[in-house]
Amino acid sequence: MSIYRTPRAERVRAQGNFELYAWFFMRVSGLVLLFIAVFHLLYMHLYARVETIDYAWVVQRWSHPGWRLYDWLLLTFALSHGTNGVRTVIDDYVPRGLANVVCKWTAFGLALFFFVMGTQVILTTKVPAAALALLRLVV
Amino acid sequence: MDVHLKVRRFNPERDTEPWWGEYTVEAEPDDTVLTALNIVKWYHDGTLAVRRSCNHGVCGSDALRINGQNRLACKTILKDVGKHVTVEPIGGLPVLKDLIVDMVPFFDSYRAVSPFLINDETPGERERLQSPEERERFDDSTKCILCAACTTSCPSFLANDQFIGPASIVQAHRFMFDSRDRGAAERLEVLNDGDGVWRCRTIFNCTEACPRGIEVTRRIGEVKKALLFNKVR
Amino acid sequence: MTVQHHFDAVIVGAGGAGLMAALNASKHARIAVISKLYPSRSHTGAAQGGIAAALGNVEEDHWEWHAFDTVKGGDYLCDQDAVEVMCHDAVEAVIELEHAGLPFNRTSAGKIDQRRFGGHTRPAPTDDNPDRRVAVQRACYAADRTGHMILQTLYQQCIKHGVQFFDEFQVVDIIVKNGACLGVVAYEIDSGEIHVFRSRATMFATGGFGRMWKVTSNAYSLTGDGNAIALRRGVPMEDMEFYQFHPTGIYKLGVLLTEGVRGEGGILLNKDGERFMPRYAPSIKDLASRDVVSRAIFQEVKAGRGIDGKDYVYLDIRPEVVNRYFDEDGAKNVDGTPRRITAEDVRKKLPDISDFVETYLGIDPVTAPMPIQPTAHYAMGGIPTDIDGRVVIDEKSTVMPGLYAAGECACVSVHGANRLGTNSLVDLVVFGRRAGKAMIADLDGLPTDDLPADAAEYTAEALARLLADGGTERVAILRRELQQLMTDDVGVYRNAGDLTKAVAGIRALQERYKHVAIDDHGKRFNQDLLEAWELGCLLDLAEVTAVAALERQESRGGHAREDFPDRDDGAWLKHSLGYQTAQGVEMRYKPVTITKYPPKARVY
Amino acid sequence: MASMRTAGTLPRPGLWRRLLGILRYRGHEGQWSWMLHRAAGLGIILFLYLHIFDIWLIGLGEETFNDFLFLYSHPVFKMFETFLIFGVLFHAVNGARIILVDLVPGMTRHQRKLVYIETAVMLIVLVPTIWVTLESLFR
Repeated sequence: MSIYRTPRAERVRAQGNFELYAWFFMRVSGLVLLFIAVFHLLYMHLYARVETIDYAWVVQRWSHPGWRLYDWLLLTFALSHGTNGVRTVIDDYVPRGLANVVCKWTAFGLALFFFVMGTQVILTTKVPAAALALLRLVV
Repeated sequence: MDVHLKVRRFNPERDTEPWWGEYTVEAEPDDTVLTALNIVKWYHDGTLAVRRSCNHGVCGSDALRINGQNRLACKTILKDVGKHVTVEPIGGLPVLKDLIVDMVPFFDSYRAVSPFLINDETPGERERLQSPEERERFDDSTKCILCAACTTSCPSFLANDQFIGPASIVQAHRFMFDSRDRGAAERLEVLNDGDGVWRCRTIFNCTEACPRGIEVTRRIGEVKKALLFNKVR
Repeated sequence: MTVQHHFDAVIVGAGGAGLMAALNASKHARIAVISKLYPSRSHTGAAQGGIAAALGNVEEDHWEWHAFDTVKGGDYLCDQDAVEVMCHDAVEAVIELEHAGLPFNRTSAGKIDQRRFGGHTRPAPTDDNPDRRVAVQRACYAADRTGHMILQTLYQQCIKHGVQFFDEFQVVDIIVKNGACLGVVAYEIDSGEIHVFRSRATMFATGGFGRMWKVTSNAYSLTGDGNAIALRRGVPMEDMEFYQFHPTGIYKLGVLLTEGVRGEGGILLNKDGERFMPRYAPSIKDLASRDVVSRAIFQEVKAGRGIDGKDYVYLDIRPEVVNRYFDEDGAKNVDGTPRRITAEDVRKKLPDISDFVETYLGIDPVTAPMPIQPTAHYAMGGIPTDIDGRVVIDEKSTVMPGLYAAGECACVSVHGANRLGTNSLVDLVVFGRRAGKAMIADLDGLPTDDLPADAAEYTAEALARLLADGGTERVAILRRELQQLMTDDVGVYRNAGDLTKAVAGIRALQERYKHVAIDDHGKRFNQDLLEAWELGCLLDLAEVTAVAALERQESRGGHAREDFPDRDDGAWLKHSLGYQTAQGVEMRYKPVTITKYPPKARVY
Repeated sequence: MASMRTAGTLPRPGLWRRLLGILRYRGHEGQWSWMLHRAAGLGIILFLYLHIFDIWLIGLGEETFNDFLFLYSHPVFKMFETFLIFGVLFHAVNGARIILVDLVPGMTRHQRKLVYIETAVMLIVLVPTIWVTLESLFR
């Protein structure tokens, strides 16, 4: 029974193109991750063999700044892509209101926390002198 | 043949919880599910409520969830769904009685996209011209009968009824891609939103459910692209 | 508890006619549209083939030619002044629909495309036959869902113009005081509440009543509610003996396969694979008017030439078959090239037909012929009106102030004894529009009386009677018996014996209807109650139909009497008016308006 | 007067009932791949949090880090790891399908077929990777 028209303005409306950009970002970051994340996964499992990895191996690998950059990009894209995914899941299942806001800010908080954590370890891990010497020879 | 029907029943004047009514009816294999429901209603239990009108899939009254999928009861042939048929109201809309849901939220969403030609230019004495190709551009979305089978099959809508829904997006598409229309910007503004096209997750349930064969997901995709590239047609 | 509403105009029925009127009236007054369905469910949406208008977009055409075809198609029973108005206004109305957004198919020049349709012709004189006419491309169409597009477009425009809708309200009575209509009484289906609407102008656009027959193209909801309500309040039913059986409904189901199939070249075949229509209509063959084709099919079946000896024949649109007959006929396109059809054309121009046939018969029309039979389709008769939709209640055309009607429920009469294909859409668009305008024009002159205090009493009693305990008859069984009886005795061919039996049978059913029992006694969506009420409407209208058919001792258009096989202009060139009285149906008659087209023998 | 209802409606079910309701809808390939995509995405971000945490342990010195790595060679975790590989690969190929469907006109018509193609592609990469991953367990 629709006796009266529902004014169009009644629908709650987000501002601007945020959702559009988010949608587009998911495609772009997805494409990037399709390469760097899958390569990372296959490299670690097929080439490096996960069970043989230890402190020395990681530090050795990070002696090359290219790998540090690669890992940092992976961290950034994976976290942002994943967190936006979590945001859409929250928007799908948690109705607008306090719960929705709390869930979303928790997700954003976690993302920030882990981003800082990951960035810190990638930037500050000390590399053994021998490795550094090797690096200078190469570069 | 004997058909065993399991029908979701709920009468708010009598029941506090929905329940399953089970009926065995005699019907022909090429009868429709609607015919079977009518047999129940006419000869077994007159209290069963189900909307129906045209009986051949053009009015959109009898979209129901049949064996777990949204279809029109009058376009679903018994031999195609087997001897055991489960019939439920379509999901995501409040149930009023038995198989009848409240369509008001659905039509509110429909109205939200300004579902009418917007063009303030004076048209002249004769028809506006439109090439067959321009006409073909939006042909698919003109088939919509507003039965709500698509919208109520969509997991995004089932989870969150703020979603404007595939049916309304198809209606917006029908006008946005009509060369005679000038209201694309107005409609895109409504659709460019977390409750608009962007809640579509490309699941294709709508396309599978459409009794008119509209490529719903594709049309939604075209609206997304119109927003992305900021142009229609 | 009753709820009261006040409007300038109330329109009952949200199909093409109702919405067209609403659209035209809404710009000037406060109006409400009441429908027992959601407007987009109305049966206008099932119309497939097209809407005729002499636009002349594809070949030369004039509205006078359209008028001639309509009058001839109606077997000269049409009121020719009304026909002229309709065919003239049709052009304007179609353009108006296009402006409102209707997505017509287009010609390569971008204009509205037009196709051939049964009974629509242009003069093509030859030396030996100066009166020869051939099929003309007059039907404007949107694939094979023209009605759907008209309904959608009008609903959209009504939304745009802020028309107020009361969806899922069943109108059950009109309020008549001192011979004028003051409004309607409606039952809200969702809540079971009774609502009273006071309106200066009240319009019925409630559609047809094909549900009194067994095999029908009509929706379940087409039970003639508006007609029955008017009949009970003293309005006669005009020309009820004329009911159209569409030749090509899917066998047993009644789902319509548009005449557009034959317009695109489809042909009818009997069990011998013979194209039989040339024997009945030598000049336009399969595109003869519907009554002619339906009778031809009936004759073939009677002569034992139905498929498998059953009561159906084939409609064939397989390109190889159609093209063979194009060659045989020497059929040409407008530019003179030989006419051809491809599988692609069939799928493109008749997509819904292909879908129906596939869904319900499991066949592809491009590779297999389709089993069809004549199907109860359209009421030429109904509530008598003048050319502006004002309801007239006697042979002197006395207007009932405040009451209007348009569309299938009305009888203007533009269809006479048989309606031409596409003219139903023309009728509802043109006369819906005129009625909408007339209501606004008349508004100030209509009675301002208050409603009588007991306005809703009659309705409350009628519904209470149906809800009362102690009945023994089941609605579905009575309805099934009525449908069987009407199909057997008031079908394509009629005779005095069958009709007498029918009248008696209907009266017996009416008697049993008084003892009807229903299962549902609730308030919300009590469809059991509504179906019982609708059956009452069907019974009342069936009685008028059968009596009117029994009385008319001639054959004309859709009314074919075996015992009176010829048209009798001397005695029967007149409209019938059937009144409901305590003693049964009383028949009166009024003359037919003839302007330019004197009655002639009808040959196709 | 929005409504004159004499009786109520069946209220909208809560979140869990709604989620179950979605699972009960008999969708086709599109729905199943979407569910898997979502589940895999959520699983991956949980692993990502863990992974960032363990790499961060590098900053606490060789001993702490290596001690923690026992987790990755534990047989139970090896099983989780196969899920992870499946999740990442599926999320990747399915994401690629969605991008394809979104951006290439007409691809929607082949959506069902594309699901089978992506599954085939995924299996080609998945089987050897899992074989290599689990091989150490049997040595």
